[in-house]
Amino acid sequence: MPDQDRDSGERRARPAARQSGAPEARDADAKPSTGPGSPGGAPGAPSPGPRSPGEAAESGAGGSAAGSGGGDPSRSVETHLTFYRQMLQIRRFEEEAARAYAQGKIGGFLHLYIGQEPIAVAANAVLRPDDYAIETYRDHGLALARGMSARAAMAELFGKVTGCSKGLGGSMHFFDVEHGMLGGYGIVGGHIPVAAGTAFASKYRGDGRVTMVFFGEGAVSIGDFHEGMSLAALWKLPIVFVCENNEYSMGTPLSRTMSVEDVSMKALGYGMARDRFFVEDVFQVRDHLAEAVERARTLSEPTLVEIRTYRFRGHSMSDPGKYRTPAELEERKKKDVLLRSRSDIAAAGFEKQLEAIEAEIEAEITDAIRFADESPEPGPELLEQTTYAGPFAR
Amino acid sequence: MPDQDRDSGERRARPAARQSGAPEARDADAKPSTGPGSPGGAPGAPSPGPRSPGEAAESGAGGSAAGSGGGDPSRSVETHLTFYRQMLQIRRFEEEAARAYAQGKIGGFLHLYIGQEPIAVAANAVLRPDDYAIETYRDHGLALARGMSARAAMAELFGKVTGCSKGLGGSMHFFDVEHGMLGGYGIVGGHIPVAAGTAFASKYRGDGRVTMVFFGEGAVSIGDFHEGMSLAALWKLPIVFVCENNEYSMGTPLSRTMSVEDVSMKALGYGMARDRFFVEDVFQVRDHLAEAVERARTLSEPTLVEIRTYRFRGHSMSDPGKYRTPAELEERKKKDVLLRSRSDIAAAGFEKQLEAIEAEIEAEITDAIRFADESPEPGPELLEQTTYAGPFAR
Amino acid sequence: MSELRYREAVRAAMVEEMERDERVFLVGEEVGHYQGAYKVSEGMLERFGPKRVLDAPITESGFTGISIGAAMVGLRPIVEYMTWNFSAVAFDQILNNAAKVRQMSGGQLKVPIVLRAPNASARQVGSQHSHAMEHFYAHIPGLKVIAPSTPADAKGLLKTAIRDDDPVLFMESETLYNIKGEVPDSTEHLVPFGKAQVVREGRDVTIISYSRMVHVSLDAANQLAKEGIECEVIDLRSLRPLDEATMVQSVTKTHRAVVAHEGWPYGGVGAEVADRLQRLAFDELDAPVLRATQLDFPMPYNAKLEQYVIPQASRIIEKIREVLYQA
Amino acid sequence: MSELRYREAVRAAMVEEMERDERVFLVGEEVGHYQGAYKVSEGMLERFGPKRVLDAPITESGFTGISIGAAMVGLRPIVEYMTWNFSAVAFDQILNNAAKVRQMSGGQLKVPIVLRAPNASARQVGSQHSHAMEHFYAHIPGLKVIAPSTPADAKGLLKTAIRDDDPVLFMESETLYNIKGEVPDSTEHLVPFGKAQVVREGRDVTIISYSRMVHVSLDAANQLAKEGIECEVIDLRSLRPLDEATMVQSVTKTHRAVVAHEGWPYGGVGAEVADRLQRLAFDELDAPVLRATQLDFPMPYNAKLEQYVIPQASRIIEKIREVLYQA
Ligand SMILES: Cc1ncc(C[n+]2csc(CCOP(=O)(O)OP(=O)(O)O)c2C)c(N)n1
Ligand SMILES: Cc1ncc(C[n+]2csc(CCOP(=O)(O)OP(=O)(O)O)c2C)c(N)n1
Ligand SMILES: [Mg+2]
Ligand SMILES: [Mg+2]
Repeated sequence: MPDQDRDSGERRARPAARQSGAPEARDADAKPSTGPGSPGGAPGAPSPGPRSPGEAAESGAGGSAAGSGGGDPSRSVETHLTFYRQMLQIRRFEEEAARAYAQGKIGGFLHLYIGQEPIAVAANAVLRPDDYAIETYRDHGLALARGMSARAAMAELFGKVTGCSKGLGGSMHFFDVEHGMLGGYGIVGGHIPVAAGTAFASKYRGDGRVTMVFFGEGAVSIGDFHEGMSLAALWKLPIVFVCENNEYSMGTPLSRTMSVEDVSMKALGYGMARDRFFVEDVFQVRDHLAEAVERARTLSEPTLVEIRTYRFRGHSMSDPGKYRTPAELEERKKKDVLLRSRSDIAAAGFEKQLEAIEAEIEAEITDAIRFADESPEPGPELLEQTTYAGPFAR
Repeated sequence: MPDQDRDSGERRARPAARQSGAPEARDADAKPSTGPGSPGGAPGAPSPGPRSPGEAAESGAGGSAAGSGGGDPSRSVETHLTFYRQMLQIRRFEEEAARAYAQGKIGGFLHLYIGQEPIAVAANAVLRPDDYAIETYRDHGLALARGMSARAAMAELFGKVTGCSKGLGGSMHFFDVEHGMLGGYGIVGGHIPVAAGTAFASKYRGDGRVTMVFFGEGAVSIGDFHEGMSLAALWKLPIVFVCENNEYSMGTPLSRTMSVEDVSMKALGYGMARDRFFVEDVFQVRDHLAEAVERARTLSEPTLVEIRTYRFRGHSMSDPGKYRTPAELEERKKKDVLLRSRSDIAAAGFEKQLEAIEAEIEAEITDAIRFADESPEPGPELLEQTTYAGPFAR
Repeated sequence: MSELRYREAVRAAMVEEMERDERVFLVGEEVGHYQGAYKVSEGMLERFGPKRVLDAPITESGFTGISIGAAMVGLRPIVEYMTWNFSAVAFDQILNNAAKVRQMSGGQLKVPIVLRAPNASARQVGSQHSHAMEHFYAHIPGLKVIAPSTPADAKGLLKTAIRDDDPVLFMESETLYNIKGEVPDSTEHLVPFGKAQVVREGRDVTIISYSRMVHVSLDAANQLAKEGIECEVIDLRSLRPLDEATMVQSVTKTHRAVVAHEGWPYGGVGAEVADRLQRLAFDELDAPVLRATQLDFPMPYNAKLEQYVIPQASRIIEKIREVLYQA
Repeated sequence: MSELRYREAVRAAMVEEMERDERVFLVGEEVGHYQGAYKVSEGMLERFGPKRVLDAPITESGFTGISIGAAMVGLRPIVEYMTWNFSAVAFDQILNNAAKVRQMSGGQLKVPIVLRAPNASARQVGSQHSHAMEHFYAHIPGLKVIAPSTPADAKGLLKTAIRDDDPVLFMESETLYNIKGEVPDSTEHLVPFGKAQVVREGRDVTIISYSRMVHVSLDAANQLAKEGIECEVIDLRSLRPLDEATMVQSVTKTHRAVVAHEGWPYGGVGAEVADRLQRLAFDELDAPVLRATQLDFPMPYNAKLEQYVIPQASRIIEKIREVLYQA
């Protein structure tokens, strides 16, 4: 089994150049369970039933994740510390946001990213500052990873004018154009064609930018996913479709939302390159996404990347999460990538740097809360100018 | 090449029982170019570039189509004569409709089915009278094949109250509930979920009915196709999705509407059974569709069937068809299944029966025109009762 | 009579009708195992099983279309959208199939389907989740649009909707789900469509409203009563069909009207009511018909701004003073 | 000045603006190789190449979303729907992204996009293909809705739309594409939004209309002129923003108004106009504001019934007699 797990859990899209042919060509040499590097094996590889990342990890590049160096500079401890810092910032930001929500300082919906941090952090690591990133309503993690200040983020949650969207958007609508964060969107799937559009603009202008769009596995059945994929494949747009498959669409496990558990199989019908893996560590995520970004940047070809992950909190603050057992949750928390990174880095003898980072983050989040608390609220005068760019039309 | 053509042009879905497993299972034994019977070979088989049915025919079951008997009773001349009669009825009905349109007796859009007749006729042959069939706006052929009278059909085109939809629907909206014709719809893709709904009702009631829904290759990129397919596969609905791939979506060749020419590949992402072939003769179409209907009827499982065909007329009466060369059109007309059936049957020594049928059809269509001409128009009193079933809501 | 919450009244209507008619089923996101995003369908999966209470993936257009098809051949589907906002992705199914199949088929088919969900503003859920969708749907012939304000009407109107042979769009409100009210126990408690209700009598001005805004209107009326201004408050309950008689009768008495609803001012239900009143009661009106609506902006997240944009009792009072020429 | 058909005027606006601004491109079904389903974009593919004139598969929601995204980052897309009817499948993109992105982003982004297509009735194309979609879209703040009736306005308003920084929905008419009119040659012929035009002066009654119905209104006015009834005819041109001043000014003179538009009566643009007039010119009105619209039914195929359902000059005349109390 481990071998097969590795095949399916670690399936890699073929290098872009070879990937780009018609799907038939790609699959011409399909074999029962080909190893990484042959997407042809994709349909052939047995689908992993739902499994804990643990198994995947066992079969994964475990050791190399320590970042305690060895030869590979791209996995240096310095890099790992940077990733740890960003993941911790997101974790602590959201833990405090949850507290503030309980205190009534934040209203509406609050969807936490806790547990999925390595994805946003790894994604940012392979994107250029001027690339475009577009998210769902579960958008705090990506916004912070892209470089939005904790102050602007927390102030937005508090509905303050100093927030990233002037307090008009709230948790679901984090925008920071300057940092290539083109927003969080509330309609499932609705942002996918929009993301294909920013990629379209990059191709139109030849500006070399790549767009990365994120969505949950619950979005895969809706029409806009299909239309966005169809057009991106037909027009060869420089975009990476990242499906963060956290196994639940609100209270519904993926077995009840999809007839095929392997989301990446959808790419076959579009002749699109695809990748699929279970999250083990932040470097692994980065390396997979780097390949897809490279394909978009150099060949202007889209990729569908399915990342199996898990959210540790409810769908939103109002969700008690009765649909999953405490046991399942605990099992998954053992695989928390944030903790794994910490122990790997500590094991490599960098405890001091870790503690320094943790102290900084605490200060940063405390400051963000204070800033949000003390910031003024937006006034009615903002409403007209944010409804129309030009004169108001009534 | 002929061999490969046969693989892809004649690919058969595996018998339902084996088909029903997860796609991974299906593809586990995928090989470069497996013969018919292994959908696993689907992604493996080289895609046929757009080709004339001629090539396909060369590789096809040519001889067996004669229907000049041999052992196979299902291909008897009697059956063939029945099919010929139905195909001819559609052909002549539409030729006269085109004439009436030119005379201004028919208004609005008129989309002719000429060239695609064997599909509707074969479909009807494998459906029970009480099964549900649902079409696009190109719906004359299916309506007549299902048993709608030429009178009701022609009167509808003439906008008369004796028409199948009382003259309120017109060419695009042929309905004949009694004959299991649940309508022609004008919004591309919009009828696909509706068809999944009639299949849902059959499963809900356990009435053993099957739904067959037809759409063009141009509908495959739209959201409702994806949502209908997703739900039919997830809920295992007794439905057959028939994509009549006539190579053009209005003036756009499929190379410019889809990144993958093989529409049936879409089924992989849903784990749905699939089939794909180039039309050669009416028996071939019937046999392929019979397999899908059987799967729906006995296992309540959906199938996506892509049928490569060609329309001899413009998209609608207003389309001059400049986007294709006269040469291409002539080439295709040589493969007209209606003519092929006639010559096969004649060759088998049934010229008399053919002429008798032709005389009957002429009379039937002439009668239909007269009937339509003489029928009264619908009155305003119909408008309230066809807007609401209950009291009018204003 | 039993005291039920609005949420429970909606549930009771569904449960009673599903007990009564095998053809009725419920489909939507999280309606089953999760017990409903707003717990409206709590317990129904256990009671009726997965065949009649279906959890759907996020495919509003897909399961709306499926329900239309199922209704065409004899079933009586109830579709729950998590909120009406999400019906926007099913807009074509509602406009072009639900409302058209009957005429396209020359009357051969009917579409007995109920589409229901919470509508309009919730609390700080932002611009994409705060739409008052009735203003789009009431425009469409072939559809019926209902918007109850009390538990009793929620039950009685939903039962009528489920038994109705036409597509009925049923507008609930997240902010009303917890309100309590006396509800008739009878399984035959059916409230007819097209009958508005005078929920408060008054001689000076008529406030015409529906759904949540009926309560806000009553609040405004009570405040003005302290000044001796007596407002008559009409709960439309049904937006299409619209009860012209009750509105005209009231205005014939008060000679002044203010329409109060959520959603934007341009077009929509409020404009239609104003249009009908000036047309049907032109000589009775001593002042123009005014409207207290959401301001003409997308809904902002900030709590104070949201309250500023949503119509409040204060805005209704302001409009009433205007039609009384007290402004 | 040159005499152009409405179709050519629309094309001229697109060609001039594409020549002027590299960021402008056209996307839609059959706009390229097929030269446009209604030949509006004829020759544009040849002129600008496949990069700027894109044939799209049937994915209205997809290419509307793509255009919104492209506009967010600086391009200026023109989206052509084969007809406005098909925008129904893109409704969510228009409502939730085109109209909301600016506010959701706190004003960081704008969406300079033009959505254009023929709108309302054609000839016997049936219920699913005869929608007057402006009634849905004019309701939405964040959007602008334009509906020109002449070649000169079609060119001048479309050029303004393409240069506008907000989402503009541009309503053309299949039945107007062939009409001819004098059109200024200037590449700076820009007609401003929100300015209605009095296309016929009259003292007795004001007919307020737009798009194809302006011509029907003028026909009605000419018929009544024979009886000495002088109608003032206003071509709104722009539905959102709506030119209140011009309407009120005219009604202040005539004291009577009839609104004529395609599409259904419930809500929509006509109800909004009636609401504003009774509100802004209450004391000037000697009769209720009446409306001549499509009857409240889906559009039937039969030619006579279709003409019966569509608003005709005769229906406008009938309403005018009513407001003149001649009925
Ligand atoms: C079109 C639409 N339908 C329903 C909803 C309500 N809704 C918000 S999130 C969600 C679940 C999405 O799950 P998934 O895509 O897996 O993302 P996750 O929340 O797990 O990150 C639903 C049903 C919505 N926002 N949009
Ligand atoms: C949603 C939508 N968009 C556009 C149209 C206009 N339209 C009608 S038929 C058609 C082409 C469909 O081609 P295809 O699906 O291949 O079917 P065919 O006409 O070839 O049978 C188009 C674009 C429509 N009816 N619906
Ligand atoms: Mg999920
Ligand atoms: Mg086609």
